[in-house]
Amino acid sequence: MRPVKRIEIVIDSLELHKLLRSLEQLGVSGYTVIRDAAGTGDRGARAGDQLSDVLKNSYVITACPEEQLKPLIDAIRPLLKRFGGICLVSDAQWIVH
Amino acid sequence: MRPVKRIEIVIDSLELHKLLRSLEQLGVSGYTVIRDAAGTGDRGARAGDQLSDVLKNSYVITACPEEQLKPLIDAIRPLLKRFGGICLVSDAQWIVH
Amino acid sequence: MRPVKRIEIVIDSLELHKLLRSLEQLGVSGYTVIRDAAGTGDRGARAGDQLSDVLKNSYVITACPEEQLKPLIDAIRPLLKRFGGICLVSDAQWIVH
Amino acid sequence: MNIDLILSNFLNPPILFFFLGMLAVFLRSDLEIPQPIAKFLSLYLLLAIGFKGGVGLYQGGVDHTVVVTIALAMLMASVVPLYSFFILRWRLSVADAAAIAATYGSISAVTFITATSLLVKLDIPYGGHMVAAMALMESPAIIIGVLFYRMFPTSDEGEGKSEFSWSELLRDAFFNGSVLLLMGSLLIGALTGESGKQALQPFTGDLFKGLLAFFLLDMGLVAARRLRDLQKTGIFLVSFAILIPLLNAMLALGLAYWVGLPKGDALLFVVLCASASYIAVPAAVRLAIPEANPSLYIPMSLAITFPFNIIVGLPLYLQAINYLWR
Amino acid sequence: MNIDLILSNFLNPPILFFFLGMLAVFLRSDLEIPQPIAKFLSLYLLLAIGFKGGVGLYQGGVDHTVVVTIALAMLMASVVPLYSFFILRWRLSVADAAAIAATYGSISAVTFITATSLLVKLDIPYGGHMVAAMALMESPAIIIGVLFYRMFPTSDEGEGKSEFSWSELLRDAFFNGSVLLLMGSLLIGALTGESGKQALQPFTGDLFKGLLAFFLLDMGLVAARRLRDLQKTGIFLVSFAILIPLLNAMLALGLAYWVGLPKGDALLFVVLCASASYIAVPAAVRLAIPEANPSLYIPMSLAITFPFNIIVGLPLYLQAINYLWR
Amino acid sequence: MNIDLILSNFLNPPILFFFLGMLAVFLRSDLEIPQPIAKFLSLYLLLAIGFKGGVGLYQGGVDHTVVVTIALAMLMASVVPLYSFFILRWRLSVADAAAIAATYGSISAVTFITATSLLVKLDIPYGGHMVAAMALMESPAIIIGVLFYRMFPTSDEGEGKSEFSWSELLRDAFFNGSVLLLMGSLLIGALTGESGKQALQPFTGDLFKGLLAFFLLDMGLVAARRLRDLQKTGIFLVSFAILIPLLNAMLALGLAYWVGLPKGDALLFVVLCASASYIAVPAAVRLAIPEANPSLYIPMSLAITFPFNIIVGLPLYLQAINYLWR
Ligand SMILES: Nc1ncnc2c1ncn2[C@@H]1O[C@H](COP(=O)(O)O)[C@@H](O)[C@H]1O
Ligand SMILES: Nc1ncnc2c1ncn2[C@@H]1O[C@H](COP(=O)(O)O)[C@@H](O)[C@H]1O
Ligand SMILES: Nc1ncnc2c1ncn2[C@@H]1O[C@H](COP(=O)(O)O)[C@@H](O)[C@H]1O
Ligand code: NA
Ligand code: NA
Ligand code: NA
Repeated sequence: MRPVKRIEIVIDSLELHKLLRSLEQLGVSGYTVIRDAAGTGDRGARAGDQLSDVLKNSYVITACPEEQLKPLIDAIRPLLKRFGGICLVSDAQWIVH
Repeated sequence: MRPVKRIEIVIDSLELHKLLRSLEQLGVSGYTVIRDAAGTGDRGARAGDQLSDVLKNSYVITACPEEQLKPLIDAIRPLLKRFGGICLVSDAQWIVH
Repeated sequence: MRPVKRIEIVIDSLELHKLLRSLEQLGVSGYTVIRDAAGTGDRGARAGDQLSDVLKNSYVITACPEEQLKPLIDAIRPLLKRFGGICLVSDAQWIVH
Repeated sequence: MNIDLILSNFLNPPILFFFLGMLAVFLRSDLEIPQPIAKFLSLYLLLAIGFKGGVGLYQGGVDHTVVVTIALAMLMASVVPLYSFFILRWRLSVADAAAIAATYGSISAVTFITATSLLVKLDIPYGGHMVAAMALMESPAIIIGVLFYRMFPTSDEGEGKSEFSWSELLRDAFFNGSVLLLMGSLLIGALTGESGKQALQPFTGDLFKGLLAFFLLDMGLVAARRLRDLQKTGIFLVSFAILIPLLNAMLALGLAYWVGLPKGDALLFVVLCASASYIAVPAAVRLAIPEANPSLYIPMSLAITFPFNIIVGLPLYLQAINYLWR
Repeated sequence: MNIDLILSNFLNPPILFFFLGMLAVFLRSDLEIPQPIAKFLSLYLLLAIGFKGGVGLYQGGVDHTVVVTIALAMLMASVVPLYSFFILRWRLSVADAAAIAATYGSISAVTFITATSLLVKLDIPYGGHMVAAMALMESPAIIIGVLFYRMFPTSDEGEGKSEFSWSELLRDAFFNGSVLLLMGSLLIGALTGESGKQALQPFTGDLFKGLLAFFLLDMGLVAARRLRDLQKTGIFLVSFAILIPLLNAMLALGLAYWVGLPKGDALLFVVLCASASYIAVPAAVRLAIPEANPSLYIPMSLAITFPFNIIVGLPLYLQAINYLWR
Repeated sequence: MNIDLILSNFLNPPILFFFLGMLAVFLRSDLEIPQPIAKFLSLYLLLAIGFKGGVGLYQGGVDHTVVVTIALAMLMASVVPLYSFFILRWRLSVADAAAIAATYGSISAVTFITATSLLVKLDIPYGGHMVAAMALMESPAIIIGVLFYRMFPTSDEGEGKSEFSWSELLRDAFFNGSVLLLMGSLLIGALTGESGKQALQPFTGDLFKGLLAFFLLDMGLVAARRLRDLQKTGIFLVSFAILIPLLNAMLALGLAYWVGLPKGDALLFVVLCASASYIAVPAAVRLAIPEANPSLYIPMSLAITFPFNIIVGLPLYLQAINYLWR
């Protein structure tokens, strides 16, 4: 078991690829994406627009060591500022296999 | 970074709208929903019934400040009692943008 | 509120049934599955192969009492070793209804 | 019993694909129909059968028999749940009895549709109003079942029951997706008549059998998967799931004979009464009778009554009709 | 106004299914079309109409009128967003004005397709090149809208604007799914001509009306759901969503009359100018004009302009054409 | 080489839509087919081709050539993985060699189906038993591949290999979705014959080309996306993915000529041997040979061999057959 930071992000689906790109650039060991997530927040309901994919969220989770946290957050924040979303950080134990 | 309570709920899809309504009434700043979640629990397998939507779960996550926790739980508990489900609360840091 | 261990697992969809079987054998009180999850990790991108279901992940979450944790991890580890994936453990409060 | 009849029902591609689906599950194959496709196909079938029925009404018009048939349909839809409930109470809790009674009082559109495809195969005509009858038979049983549940005392007299709104129930009963789509398409068919028929024929007509076959392939998969759940249900409910349809069929047969329905309408009427719901009712009952156990009423109608009706029932009922009506 | 026209538009099954969809939402029914099916249907419609258009070009060839029509189309697609923007600025922020201007400068394929189904019903011919015109009208408005947004100062002069790549925008404008599929199918139709038509006719031809009806059922659901969002938009935008299409239609009518387009082409041209986008534009604008509020431009085009055009607009425009062209 | 042949293959709408799909990816368009639709289409194609084959068997009956052809098919399906494995061992690990050998020993239904659509276009008949041959060619290679993997020592002699059940593998090989649906539909076609054909013709027959075109649009998208992964595979595997199909095709051509298969059957037989699996095999191999790297065997068959076969292979093989058979 190795202690890690568990970062979960909800972001506009249209912006997903940008988020993933910057995650990769920062060299996270990996991430998991759940594509379709509805939700509401300051920017109103985002039940997912059936026709265009506008207003649809994606849910991303990545586990990283403490020291990677800071740069990650700095990279994520502007994206969230621009298109809304949320980013939560919590502690977890990674079961290394 | 602001400390928040991270509340995740798994509930029968047919009841989802009731849960969301009470979340909104309690004035949470937002929530995220993942519509299709299978599962098993005391009430048996809920692999999602293909034909009717009975036996399908939805996964809801909302982050709220400590003080909102109590009223939220009081609102959620009866719903879970009636239709089953699960509610987990954990600590997280909200990256404010 | 009862303190529990919150175990989340990302595993190859083709292996999902094996994971769930061993969860049930270990007598967890329940679990929740989100079937379609993309991701990348040591084994490269797993965006989900459209035609065969190869390269698709599933996301599983289960909450269990502290004492169940150890046997669960021992059961999960070999599966992850063989087909990749990730397992995170964190602390949570279960709202008993 | 007439062997040709069994064969011509059995050699109907839709039925064979249903078997293929069940086989796939028994062989533990990974064959699977994506859920959105299954949903689409069931919507398509409702739309198509509704539209056909509407065009039929447009052509045939509304006469005396139409009114009588629909009256009978409503009658059966309200009587069946009554006696079903009291039979079930013999062994089950109020909640479960009420839920299952509602299930068997209501109807299965796919069984009805499979019956029409057999009629078409045998060139036996049927009236478009039978579709209206079907649509009207879906809801009453739900109401009655819930009434029973609320009239009789049950273990949970707390929130479970209090937290309930009639308006919501009525909406679920009368405006649920399948009823609305059926009725709407029926209306559209009746409004647009010939020109409408021409426009949609390739979609609602020509494709019908093919998409029905594809859907029954999925039904086979779903039904076979549910079979497992039956171990828990016990012999009482399993036999109920076969005997009650037969009883309902006999009553319906008598009524149909008595008022002298034409053969085709008679078969469809019998099939409607014999069939049990696994779409509209579960969704409504799950909310209105939360105490009832879904893993009882869903497998019963889906894994026993549905296959029984389309495989054994159809030829049996038709055989009886051929015998009486000659 | 000619009552037959209204009726023959109204009694078009697709239109009726659109109403059924809206009704379902008003009755708070749980009727729902799975999203992948909705996506598939919209792709199908683009493929089918594109292919038809291509075959039409193959048969009709490219002559003088074709060139003129397409030139006019491009013209209107660039002029409409211009004046729309300045009208909107009167009340809205630069970002919102630019986004809505782009929305109304671009087109709605489904409105176009519904118009063709009316023309077919009335045996009025139309040229395959109109499909090319439609495809070419989708993109310019997007570019112009974004140009406005970037030319005029806005509240957010920070990252929001800097973080932007023209190449990405141009790709979203000209190579987005719908434009590409339309153009591609058009080309394939023009390349394969008769033989291709024969091969695909049952799919792209015979099924067309049925699948259009099914898709409009979904559009009815979606549009009605969006109606709620309109409470916030206010009267100015609601009336804009009805009056601007009429204005655009009048201009288009004049141009079509002036160059003497044949009836069918004229109607389609008018409908294109009167329609507003709710697929290509929102997706592009969301990224290029992040400041703009999507819950303004999406409901306006989807919940007001689209229903207005297919229900009131179509017969109205055709009526006017019949009047002028005789 | 005969230019008409190339053209009439190239101007086949399905092929053109395949190109459109690839183009969309190269232009980085957001064109996308929802996954459930792709699954549905591939199921449909298997059902339709299986059913057609069955009806063909019903009409043609089972004679000497049928038996011979199927015997040859089984033979090639077992020989190809043999020599492929040893060629691959020259550069690859046992696991990867075994997985790729299985991939190329097995077949691609869509390649087969595209070939039939070309034959139909050129009015060249083919026997329904070829579908049976295809179904029977899917599985053997999987078994052989896994046998190799388990016979030869590999890096991971631990859990990886021990944790393995033959029963599971055999099920995956013989009862996987595609094999079962093919075989089942074949049987249903053979059982229901003419009447069944009539009933399903609009679905399994008329729509076939259209839905194939739509599916190939998706295949184009998927194949082009996979092209990226090839950078890692290296020149050896890339050339393998083109040369081995040609080698297999030559052998098949020889056998077909030797036993004197009719033209149509010959082409289909050649195409089957030249094609590689990207559905059944990956799913089975992923579990049975976990050490093998999926981003080798999937892109090879999907992004190189499949396009090569339907674009270059088809006319080439047919050309050779026309040359030899005259
Ligand atoms: N408090 C919250 N808890 C969970 N998810 C949230 C919360 N606030 C916002 N979200 C998610 O983030 C998306 C964008 O939020 P916003 O930018 O505030 O509109 C919403 O659609 C939700 O899916
Ligand atoms: N221990 C658990 N961990 C994760 N999810 C659970 C757990 N128990 C129940 N669930 C979820 O809650 C749903 C309803 O649970 P129940 O009411 O116990 O049947 C199940 O279908 C699961 O999706
Ligand atoms: N650091 C991580 N954070 C979140 N998910 C991960 C992480 N690493 C791997 N995964 C998930 O686990 C799957 C398999 O990982 P791997 O075995 O490392 O290829 C990936 O496709 C991801 O979905
Ligand atoms: Na009944
Ligand atoms: Na316009
Ligand atoms: Na092969």
